This record gives sequence, structure tokens and C-alpha cells, in this order.
Amino acid sequence: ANGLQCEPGETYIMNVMVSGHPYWVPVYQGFKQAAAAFGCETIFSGTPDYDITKQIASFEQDMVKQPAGMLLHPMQSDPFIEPINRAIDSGTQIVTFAADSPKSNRTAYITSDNLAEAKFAAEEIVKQVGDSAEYAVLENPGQSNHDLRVTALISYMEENYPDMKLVGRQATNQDSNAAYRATASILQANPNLAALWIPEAGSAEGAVAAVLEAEAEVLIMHADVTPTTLEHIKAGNIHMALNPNQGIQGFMGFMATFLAAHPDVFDPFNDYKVSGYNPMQVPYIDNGFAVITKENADSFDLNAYMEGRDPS
Amino acid sequence: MTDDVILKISNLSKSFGPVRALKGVDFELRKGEIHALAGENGAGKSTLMNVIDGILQPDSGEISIDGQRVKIGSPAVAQKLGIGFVHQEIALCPDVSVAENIFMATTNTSRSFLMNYHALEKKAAAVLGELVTIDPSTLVRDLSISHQQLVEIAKALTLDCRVLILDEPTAALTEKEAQILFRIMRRLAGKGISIIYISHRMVEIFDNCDRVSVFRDGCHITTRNVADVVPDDVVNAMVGRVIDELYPRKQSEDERSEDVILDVRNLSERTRFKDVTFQIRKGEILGLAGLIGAGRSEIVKGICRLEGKVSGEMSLNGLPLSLTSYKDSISKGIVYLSEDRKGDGIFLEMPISANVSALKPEQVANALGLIVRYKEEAQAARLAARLNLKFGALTDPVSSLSGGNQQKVAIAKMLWVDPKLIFLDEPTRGVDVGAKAEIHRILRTLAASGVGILVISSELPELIGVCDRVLVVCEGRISGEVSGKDMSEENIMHLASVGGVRPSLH
Amino acid sequence: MEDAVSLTDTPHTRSADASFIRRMLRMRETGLVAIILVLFVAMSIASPYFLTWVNMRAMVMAFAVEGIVVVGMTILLISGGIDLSVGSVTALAMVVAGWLFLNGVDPWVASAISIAVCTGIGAFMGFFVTRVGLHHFIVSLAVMVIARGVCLLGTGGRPLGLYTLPPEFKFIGQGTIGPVPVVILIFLAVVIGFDFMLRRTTLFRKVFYTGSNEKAAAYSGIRTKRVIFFTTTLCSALCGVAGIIYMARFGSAQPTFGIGMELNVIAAAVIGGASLKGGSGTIFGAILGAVLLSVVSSSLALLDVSVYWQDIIRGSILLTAVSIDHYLVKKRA
Amino acid sequence: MEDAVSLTDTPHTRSADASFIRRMLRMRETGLVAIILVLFVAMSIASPYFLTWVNMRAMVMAFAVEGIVVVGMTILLISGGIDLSVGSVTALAMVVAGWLFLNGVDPWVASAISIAVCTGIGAFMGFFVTRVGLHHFIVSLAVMVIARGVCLLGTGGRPLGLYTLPPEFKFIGQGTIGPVPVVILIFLAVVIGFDFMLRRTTLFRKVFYTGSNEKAAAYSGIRTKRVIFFTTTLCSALCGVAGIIYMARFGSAQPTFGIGMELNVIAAAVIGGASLKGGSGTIFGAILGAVLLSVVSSSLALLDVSVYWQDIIRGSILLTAVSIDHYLVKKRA
Ligand SMILES: Nc1ncnc2c1ncn2[C@@H]1O[C@H](COP(=O)(O)OP(=O)(O)OP(=O)(O)O)[C@@H](O)[C@H]1O
Ligand SMILES: Nc1ncnc2c1ncn2[C@@H]1O[C@H](COP(=O)(O)OP(=O)(O)OP(=O)(O)O)[C@@H](O)[C@H]1O
Ligand SMILES: [Mg+2]
Ligand SMILES: [Mg+2]
Repeated sequence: ANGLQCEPGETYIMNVMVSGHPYWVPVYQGFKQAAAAFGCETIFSGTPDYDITKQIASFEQDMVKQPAGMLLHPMQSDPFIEPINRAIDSGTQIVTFAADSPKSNRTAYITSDNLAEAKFAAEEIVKQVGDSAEYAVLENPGQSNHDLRVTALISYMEENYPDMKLVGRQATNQDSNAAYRATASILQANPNLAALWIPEAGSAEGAVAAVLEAEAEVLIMHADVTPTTLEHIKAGNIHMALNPNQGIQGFMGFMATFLAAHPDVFDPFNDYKVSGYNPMQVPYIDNGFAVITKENADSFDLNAYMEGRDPS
Repeated sequence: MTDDVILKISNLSKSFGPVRALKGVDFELRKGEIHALAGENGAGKSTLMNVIDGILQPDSGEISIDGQRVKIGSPAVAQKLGIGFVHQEIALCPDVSVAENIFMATTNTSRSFLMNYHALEKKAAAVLGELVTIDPSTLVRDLSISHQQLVEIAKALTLDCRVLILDEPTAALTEKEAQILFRIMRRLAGKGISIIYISHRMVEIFDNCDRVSVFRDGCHITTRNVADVVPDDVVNAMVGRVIDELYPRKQSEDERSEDVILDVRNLSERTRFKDVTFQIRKGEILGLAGLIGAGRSEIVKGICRLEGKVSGEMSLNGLPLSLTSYKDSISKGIVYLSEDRKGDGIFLEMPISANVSALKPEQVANALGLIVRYKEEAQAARLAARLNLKFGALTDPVSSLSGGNQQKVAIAKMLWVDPKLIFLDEPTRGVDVGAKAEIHRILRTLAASGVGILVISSELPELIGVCDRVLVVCEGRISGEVSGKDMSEENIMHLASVGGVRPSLH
Repeated sequence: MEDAVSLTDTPHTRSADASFIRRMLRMRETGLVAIILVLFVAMSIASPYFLTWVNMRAMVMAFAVEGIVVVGMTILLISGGIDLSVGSVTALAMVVAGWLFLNGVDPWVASAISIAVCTGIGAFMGFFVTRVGLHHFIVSLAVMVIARGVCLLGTGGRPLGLYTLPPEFKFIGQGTIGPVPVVILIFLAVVIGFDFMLRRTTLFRKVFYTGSNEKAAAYSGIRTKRVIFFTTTLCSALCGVAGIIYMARFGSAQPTFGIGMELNVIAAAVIGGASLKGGSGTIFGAILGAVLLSVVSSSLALLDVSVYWQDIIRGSILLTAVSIDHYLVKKRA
Repeated sequence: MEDAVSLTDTPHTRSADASFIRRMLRMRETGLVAIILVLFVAMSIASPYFLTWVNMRAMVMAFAVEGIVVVGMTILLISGGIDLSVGSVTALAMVVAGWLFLNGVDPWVASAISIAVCTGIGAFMGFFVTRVGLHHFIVSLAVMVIARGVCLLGTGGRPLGLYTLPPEFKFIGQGTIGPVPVVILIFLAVVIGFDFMLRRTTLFRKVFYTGSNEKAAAYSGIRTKRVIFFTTTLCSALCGVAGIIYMARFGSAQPTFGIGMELNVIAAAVIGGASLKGGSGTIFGAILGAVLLSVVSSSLALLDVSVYWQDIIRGSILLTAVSIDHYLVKKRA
């Protein structure tokens, strides 16, 4: 091969679940940018549904196209072990992102560190409301990164700030109306509520409506961002949002996949030649996260970002 | 015939909320007899039968079979006890073939694992053969209501039963099928099977039954040997008075008018009927006779645009009439009373008053289009009283009424709009003698006041008794007309079955 | 004697009074009202915050907009139909109006166009049901998928931020008149208006006839297809109205809004006594059903019941409440 | 002469042949088969990858396990019921078996217990429907919520990793016999078995009678409540079976599995000719419905249709296919 360059027609696929979700948009832009730099073709694939069997089917169909590599967001870790291994055996390299399948033979995993996000959020809350206040969380049980953001924050608080009191914990499943209802009730039951941590943006939209309506003084922090919560950040209704660096996730994701498919371009100091495994083995790459506040909010307008770009 | 009592009911009572449908009823059925039940609409006949079949549970009282006290908890139990039941309301599975419907009970108790459709259809054909020709593999939903009634009868005949209950089986049948049924009944009785026969047609009771029990207001009044009484005795016991005039006076010669209300010329439909031409004149009641499936209903439905693609010319009161839909027809005052009351005549789960006003609720609405409920109920109550409807409250659903009273609701519904031209398809289906006479009187009054009336009926005595003129339909064509002295069952039957071959009648 | 005189003097009023109470007791909804009252009392004892104005307002706000969709669904159910697309169509209403607004259209005009689009979707479904002859279930399922697709296509999957909506427009979603939110007033107007019409007008009486027995309705001269077309269209139109209010309320248009809404809405109507076979149901009952579902959810949140227990408790209360209601209705009958 | 002889020699075969073709043409499912064939041909032309063994296998695998649930749902629909809880109950089957396995129970025993639990849930619903008298819709909605809650409670919302499942157990989900995956063989066995029974056995004919007219069936001595209890229970039991196969296939138990599955499954049955009013439907047709849905989804993925267009196209194809099928059925009738 002529160094870091694709053969003509060499294709890389990015496969996700709920493919209409805006989260993937900047990730795929990063993926594409990197691919363009290497002269590679890309395909955005996956299933529009929240359905594991459908995602596996789309994964297997992608394999029919014999891509050189795939950046995969596996909806669940274990069900993908066997398909991933089969794909690698037939010559397609797999890198996971934003959700992992650690027991498979995927070559790398890239994500933002949910624990770091949770820790950052906890420290910020304490900094703003003091270390002996009441706080609450909304959650989305069953989705691992959201779960992690919540449970990590709660245990971090318990360990480091034992006087912080968790007074409400409601499942709102990314539904803004459910979040509105839950937040309104939490506010009722806890007039002294000081802070609210929400692991995703959909629920944050409903929560902020409830807080505004109740004219309560509650510090809201959430992960991810939507145009609406961005506006609330600008207006000071939401204190801060932590947003994964999606572009970097996609860009680095492509790099990892490409290298996995071209292991001959480097020669690590290990036994891969005799043992016969892929030298491109990176258990964990952190793409980092951005802190969105009133001051820098303008840089996070997805519509502005997408201007002049091709979404597919 | 022996005097062994096979079924004995003692002191049985049943209430539906405030309505006491049966009050301490006693009843005995002997082995091998054909026992008629008579009573006004709502007297409690069907309720008693439903109790015997285990569909309803009595509030108190006893049932014994062969001297043994029994509790009949469900139709399945009744079947085990050897009770078969032809229901007043047709209860068949529309999505299933005729053969399977007929042998549903057999299939249910069958020990074999697999169905044998072939054998089933052959057996069904044999059972049906006697009554009527229907392909046993057709789905019941594709049958006309009278054919469904025959399937329902066939179904009961296949049961291996000791007691057979027939609740108004002939209401939608013509003489021909009814005669076949009676033949079968007598044969079964001869084999020792006991039959309970419910009918409002006195002739049938007196021609075919051994004993008759009369019910009134949920009470058992009397049981007599048919040989010992005359029809007037039974009617008297039923309604508490003698009905002196079963049929109203017919149009007299000098009342006859040449004014034509409806003039129908060369009406045809693709497959169902052809070249139908007739007139309804002012003041007369016109009858339409024919065998089952002759196309009587189709012709009438075609005229008021309920069904089919019809060609031909019509005029109403001398003006050309072209209807686009049944709604249009209603707005011109032309209404149709359906023969299938449960299927397309009434809204079973809606209140009586809302049923009665269905053709034109606007009539009791105010300027804003709001229904004024007390007006609706008042008007419904007036019609109900006129038809002698037996009901609890006007807000009760129609499903809580007895079969005959449901029919009266259907008639009330039609009278609601003050029609100019009425087509009645089996109007007195299941209606008792008293109410029947009343309905006939109403029809006569309407006719006299200039309303055009056409009656379809499978009960020839009714046609002959009520109509001034009867047209006979055979295989989709009008095969003849009888009036005056020529109106006899023989003449009508002849025209209905021979059809095209026109005998000399005059 | 005087007694007797006075008795005969006011026979009408007396019987009317007695029958009023009797009618109340006989009403289909009495059982549900009782169950909700019991929940209210229990919750007031369990939590001091329950019976506060703010909590009540929040609770009503939580179902008010969906309640408008419940009205449409109930009428559709009565006519014998069903609509699975309500969630998608509500989302589409937000997206269409939001997109138009972002492209410079006046928000009121944009809303009117959006409601018209939803009405058109209803008419489209009505066409397939009444002319092609397909079942409501399958038609609305397909439309549910299509409308969601249009939402995604129109937004690229991203929520549209509509913070620039003028305040007089946001007023319909966020404003109050006196202490009462405008949303609740709109909700009450829709509910009372349609409840009244459904009970009293000849037009809606035809909806009952059609749902009760379509063939008998046709044989009563009712153009049943038109009636079904009308109820199908009305339901989608009301989704459009709900979508616009949501948009004004949240200041954004979310393409993923309302996923799973259909089950909630149908459940409310069915709990409130609407039959899935058509022919029966009341707006009042359906709204009570929505209230019941909402009170249970709010109460669980208020009591801070563990997330993992909430679903179990919610489902159990639903089942119990419906069983009790059914028992009461049956007993009275 | 020889010709004539041979013709007269096999009159039975001949007429059987002719009637076989005629019966094929008359069959409810012929239209669907034709539509699917057209899709297949179109796809084979559009994509070189479509008609490959791997793609075919992936497509069948995508609906095979859900197909088992479709069988249960179809039978339940025929009896006049409906079940919204299928997704939750399938997830519960995975969670219960997985939890037991992780707590040291033999996986086969764990699976048996889990299927028994699901059967119990079906019986529970059957009780509320037949004894209390509630509607299937509302009962299964409540159970859907409760079962999902139990899944969350039992797992804390996290999937259970079951990679330690013994290989002979995983075989039922991941193994192949020759080139054919075991899952597909199980699926075929269930489908063919129930299709045969539904068409031919006296037991299942009662399901049709009950669904077609419950009263008429009861009057014929059929214990309709038992029949409905049976079909309700059977549907949940088959969800249990499906859950176990999923578990073996994925090597994990996911508490959030199967959200929204009910609509897919009901849609498949309805597309295949099952009536929501009960009384009609076939397994063969329902599976064809599932195939249709699956082929459309797979094709869109294979053709790299933009996600934003996929839903719109999917919904439109669904609507078109159902309309064509309806037209063909009506024309033949
Ligand atoms: N399900 C029910 N609910 C309430 N009332 C009922 C119900 N079924 C019957 N009734 C009432 O019981 C009484 C007896 O009805 P039943 O059907 O036995 O009459 P019937 O003698 O068969 O009359 P018909 O000749 O009209 O068939 C009637 O007053 C009827 O209104
Ligand atoms: N829905 C239907 N589908 C197919 N054929 C029908 C249908 N309804 C009626 N027919 C057929 O049309 C012909 C005329 O039936 P119609 O009901 O008009 O007869 P009728 O003279 O009124 O007798 P009756 O009502 O006593 O059966 C019959 O052969 C009947 O089988
Ligand atoms: Mg009766
Ligand atoms: Mg007829």
C-alpha cells in the first residue's frame, strides 16, 4: 500500500441505532472529514429503530458489501460479540464508539468519559450550591451511558460530599412531557431543591419548563445539547451543559478504524507478528467533552455548524 | 305419546334489575310432544328458554329433567342433558362455513384431533338437503337472513337431543320451508323427542302442536290440549281479551283510487332482478310475495337506493323520481324497514329513544342543531305507546327488549319521519297477535291518509289479510298479481314457484 | 295537608332533582370520579405538597395538551376507528409550524398552515379507510411512520429552537390569565365544547350511530363513510392544535416528540368507558381516564418512589382502578 | 388414445391439480406472495447484494424470533383478543432466565422456569379478561408496564451479560445445522406446526368460532372463556420461548428489549389478513406480513437510502402493499 491512503473504492461504514438522532450528525461529519483526508469512501448506515435485531440485521447487511472497516455504535454489548467477531474473521475491522462491546475482538473503542462528566458535574454543582444542599436527578434507565452519568454522580456525591442530599430520582426516558411532570412533582415535594442533574437534553427541555413555571431557584445541569437547551443556557435558565466532542469522536473513530484496516503501516514494539493479532489495539480512547455555558454557547449551534455541509 | 314428564319447571323466577321477566313459572314438557308456547311480546318466553338452555341463571326456582333436579350452568351443560335450541336471534359465526356452523357443537365435543372437512360438508349437505339447497362450504356471512335462519334450524336438527326448543323459527321463513320444518318436527316427535315450539302464528300452533302453554307478563297462565281449544281462547289468555279483528277492513270498491303514488317501470339490476314494473296507488296496501331468495328485498332496496346498481324509471306522485342515495330517499319521505333487524335495523346498544329518532334526529333539534332530549323522549314515548312497546325506560338499550319489542322499535323508527311511502320487509317478524293487529291498523290508517305502502311478508295469511293487491316475485321477475277473491294461498304459491308459466287466474 | 299540597305543587322540580341525583349515580363516570377522589384523599394524607395550587396546576398542565388529543381520539373511537399516528402527527404539527416560522412566515399563519396540514393528513387517512377500505389500524400505523419520517426529513433529526417566537404567540403556551395558565383554558374550552356537542348535536349523534352499527346507520340514511372520514380528520386536526400549543409552550419543535403517545391516549379513552368496538364513550370519561393516569404518575414522582418500582406500581394501580370501575358499572347495571 | 386413457386414468389427480391451482389463486395470501415476489425481483435488480445467501439469512434472522411472537399474536387476534405486552414479556423472559442462570441455576431449567413465568403472566391476563371482564387492550397495557418494571427492577436497568452460557445452550440461538441457523429451524417448526394445527385441529377451530361470534360459540357449548384464556396464555408462553431464544442468540438479557414490538407484531398479523375484530387470520399470512415488513426494512438499509427518507418510504410501501392486497382480495371475491 502507498502509505496512509485508501485503495480506490475502499469503503468505511459508520453503523448506528436510531439513525435519525441528531447526535450522530457531527460524529459522522468528523468521520467523513477524516475519510476524505485519506481518500476513502464512507457510508452512514444503521437502523432508524430502537431495535437490536434490526441493528444486527443492518450490520450483517453492511458486511455483504465487504467494507474495509466499520465504526460501530452497538446498541447492546453482548449481542454484538458474535457478529463483530465474524466480521473481523471475514476481513472487516470493527471499532466501537459511544457504546462498547468489550468482550468482542473489536480493535478499539472511542467514547467520552461518562465518569469524568459525572465528576465534573458533581464538582460544579457543589461549587454553585455548596456542599450541603438538596439535589435531584432525572434518568433514562436501560441506556448505559445515561445510566453511568447518573449513578457515577450519585456515588461521587456520596463519597465526597456526604452532606449533599439526593431528594428525587425520576425516570423520564428522554420525554420532555414526562420530565415536565416529574420535575414539577419533585419541586413540589422539595421546596429547598438546589440543583438538578439530567443525563440528556430531551428531559432537560421539560425540566426547565417546570422550573420556570414554578419560579423556583434551581441550578440545572445536563449532558448533551439541543437548540432549545442551548437557548436556555444563553438565557441563564440552564446553568451549564456537558457535551461530548462528537466531531473528535468521529474523526478519531475513523483514524482507529483505518489503522485497524492498515496494520502494516506501523510496527509496534510487541509480539503481534508471531502471535498474529492486529497491532492496532486501543482499549479506550477518550474524545473528551466540552463545557457549554452562557459565554461560549454560540459555538454549539448545530444548525450553524451544518450550514453548507452534506448530512449524508 | 306417553305422559312421561321429561322436563319440569317449578316456581321459577328471573328479574333483570327492576324488570321481572318471569314470576314463579311452572311448566311441564312430556316425552314426544310438540308443545307450543304463546304469549305477547315480552311475556317471558325467550327468557324461560334461555334459562332452560343455561344461558341465563334463574333467581329462584327449580328445573328437573326425568325427575332429577338439575342445575344448568351453561349451554354446554344443557347440551349434555340433551337440550337443543334454535334461538330467536340468529347466532352463527359469520366467518365460518355453513358446514362448520352446523356441526359446531359436534366439533366441540369431538374426541378426534383433526378436522375432517370433507366428511363435515357431506353430512351438512345431507342435513340441509331436506330444507334448502345451500352449498355447505359458503361462509355464513354471505347468506341472506332467511337462509341463515335455515342453517340455524339445521344446526339444531343435527344435535342428538331429547328436548328441542324452537324459538320463532319460522319468523323469516315462507310457507314452503315452514311446512318442511313441521314435517321434520313431527318425525322427531314420533321418535320420542320433545319439542317446545314458540310462535306468534296461531295457525302453526293449531296445525302442528299437541299442547299449548300461554304466558302473560312473566306468568304461566294455562296449559291446554290444542284439541280442546280454539285460537280465540289462546289469544284471549295471552292478551286478556279477545281480539275481534285480526285484520283491519280492506279498501272498499268505491274507495279505490286511480291516483298513483309510486310508478316503477322496467327496473332492473345486474343480477338480482329484471324488468320490474308496478304501481302503488293511493289508499291501497300493496303486497309483495315470493319464495325465499326470489328477490323481493332486493327490488325494494334497489328502489330506495340501499343496494345494487339499478336502471329503470320511477315517478313519485306523477313527478319523475331519481334518487341518488338512501338519504335522498328518506328526505323525499321514502323509507324502508329492514328484514334483518339485528344486522341493519337497530342500534342494539343505544337507548330506545335514540334508536327511534335515528332517521331524523333533526326533527327534535332546536335552531342550533342541538337535540332537545325531552322532546326526543316525548315523541319516542308517543310512538312506543302507539305500538304498545313493553320497556323499562326510554334510556335503556334496545338489547334489553324482547325480540318482538325490538321489532316494534324498528317500526317506530320508521314512523318517526312521517313517511310518504313505506316499504316494509317482514314488518311483523316476531310480533305478537295483538301488536300485529295494531300495526296492521296503523298501516291501514296511513294508507287511507295517502301514504303509499308496500308490504313484503313470508306469512301468506298476513299478506292476504292486509293487502288489497299482491304482486308475486319469482326469480327476480314479477310473475303475476292477485287481488280480491283471487287472493288465495294456492294462487300465490303457484305464481311464486312456477314463475314464468302464467296460469289463468281470472 | 300542607305537605301534600306542596308536594303536588312542585312535582316537576322534585322529580327532576331526584332524577338528577339518580342520573349522577347512574352515570358511567361516577365510578371513575370516586376512584380519583380516593386517590386524591390518599395522596393528600401521604404528602402535604399534593393538595397545593401549584401542584394541581402542574398536574393539569402535564395532561392538558395531550387531553386535546384524547378528545379527538375518543370521538374517533366512538365512530369505530382508531388512530396510532397521533404522536407523530402532533410532532409534525410542531415541525411544520416551526420550520415555516424559521423561514420567515408569521407564527400565526404558520400555525394555521400546520393545522391545515394535519387536517390534510387526517383526510388522507380517512380516504384510505373509507374509499380504499383498509382498517384504521394499518392506515394510521403507516401514517405514523411516514409522519415521523417527514419530521426527521424536515429537521435533519434536530429539534428546531424557536426562542425567537414573539411573546404574544408564546402566550398561548406559557401565559396565564389571572392565576390560570392559558393552556388550561384552551384545554377546558376544547373539552367542554366537544363534550357538549357530542352529547347534544345531531351531527355527533350520527357518530354514535355509525360506531354502534355501521350498517344500521347506513340503513338510516346516514352517510357513514362521511362520518368516519370526518372523525378521522377531526382527530388529526386536534393533534395539529395540540402540536401548536406544545410548540408555544416548549419554544421548540421536536421531531421525536410524542413517541408512544398513542397508547396513553387510547388508554385514557378506554379507561373512561370508550369501547374499542365503537358506539360508546364520553369526552368527560376519557378526560377522567387521562386524569387518573396523570395523578398516578405525578403521585409516584411526588412520593419519590424508586424508579424501578414506579412502573410496577403504576401498572398495578391502573389494573386495579379499571377492575373496580368495571365492577361498579356492572353492579349498577 | 393413449392420451385419453391417461387422462381418464387419473381423473382424481387431475381435478385435484386444477383445484389445487384454483385454491392457490383463491387463497387469501396469494396477493401478498405476489407483492413480496415483486419486491424481491425489484431488489435483486437494484442491488447485487440482495439475492445473496448471507443477506437472505440476515433478513430471515431479523424476523425469525419475532415471528414466533407473531404466531401467538395471530392466534390471539383470531380469538378476538389483542396483546400489547408482548415486548415486555419477551424481555422479562430473558431477564428471568438470565437472572436465574447468573444465580447458579442450570440454563435449561432456568429457561423452563422463565417460560412458565411468562405462561403465568398470560394466565394472569386471561383471568382479568375472562373472569373480571376487562378488555384485552387495557389489561395487556397494564401488564406491559408492570413487566417492564419487573425487568428494570430485576436488573437495575443494566443488561445481564451471559457469555458464560454453555455452548450447547447458545447453540439454540447461534448454532447452525448444515448451513441453516438453528433459530430459523425452530421458527419454521413453530410456524408450520401452528399453521397446521390452526387449519386442521378441532381445538383450534374453536378459536375461530369464539372469535367470529362468541355468543354463537357459547350457545354451541364451547367454553369460550376457556378458549380466550387459552389463547391469551399461549401468546405469552410463545413470548417466553422467543425470549429464551433471543437470550441464547445474544448471550445477554436486556431489560429494555422489545419496546414497540407489539405494533410490529400486530401489523404483521393484520397485513397477513387477521381481523382485529376476531374470527379470521392465518399463520401463513401473518408470517408473510412479517416478511413484507422485514424485506422493506432490509432493502432500504441495503440500498443506503438516507435515514431521513427511510421512514417515509417504508410507510408508503406498507400502505401501497396493503392497498394492493386489499384490492386483489376484493376483486377475487
Ligand atoms: N338482557 C335483558 N335485560 C333487561 N331486560 C330484559 C333482558 N332480556 C329480556 N328482558 C326483559 O324481559 C322480559 C321478557 O323478555 P323475553 O325476551 O323473554 O320475551 P318474549 O316472551 O320472548 O317476547 P317476544 O315474543 O317478543 O320474543 C321483557 O320485558 C324484556 O324487556
Ligand atoms: N349479501 C348477499 N350476497 C350475495 N347474494 C345475496 C346477498 N343477499 C342476497 N343475496 C341473494 O340474492 C337473491 C335475492 O335475495 P333476497 O333476500 O332479496 O330474497 P327475498 O325474496 O327477499 O327472500 P328472503 O328475504 O326471504 O330470503 C338470493 O338469491 C340471495 O341469496
Ligand atoms: Mg322471544
Ligand atoms: Mg327478503
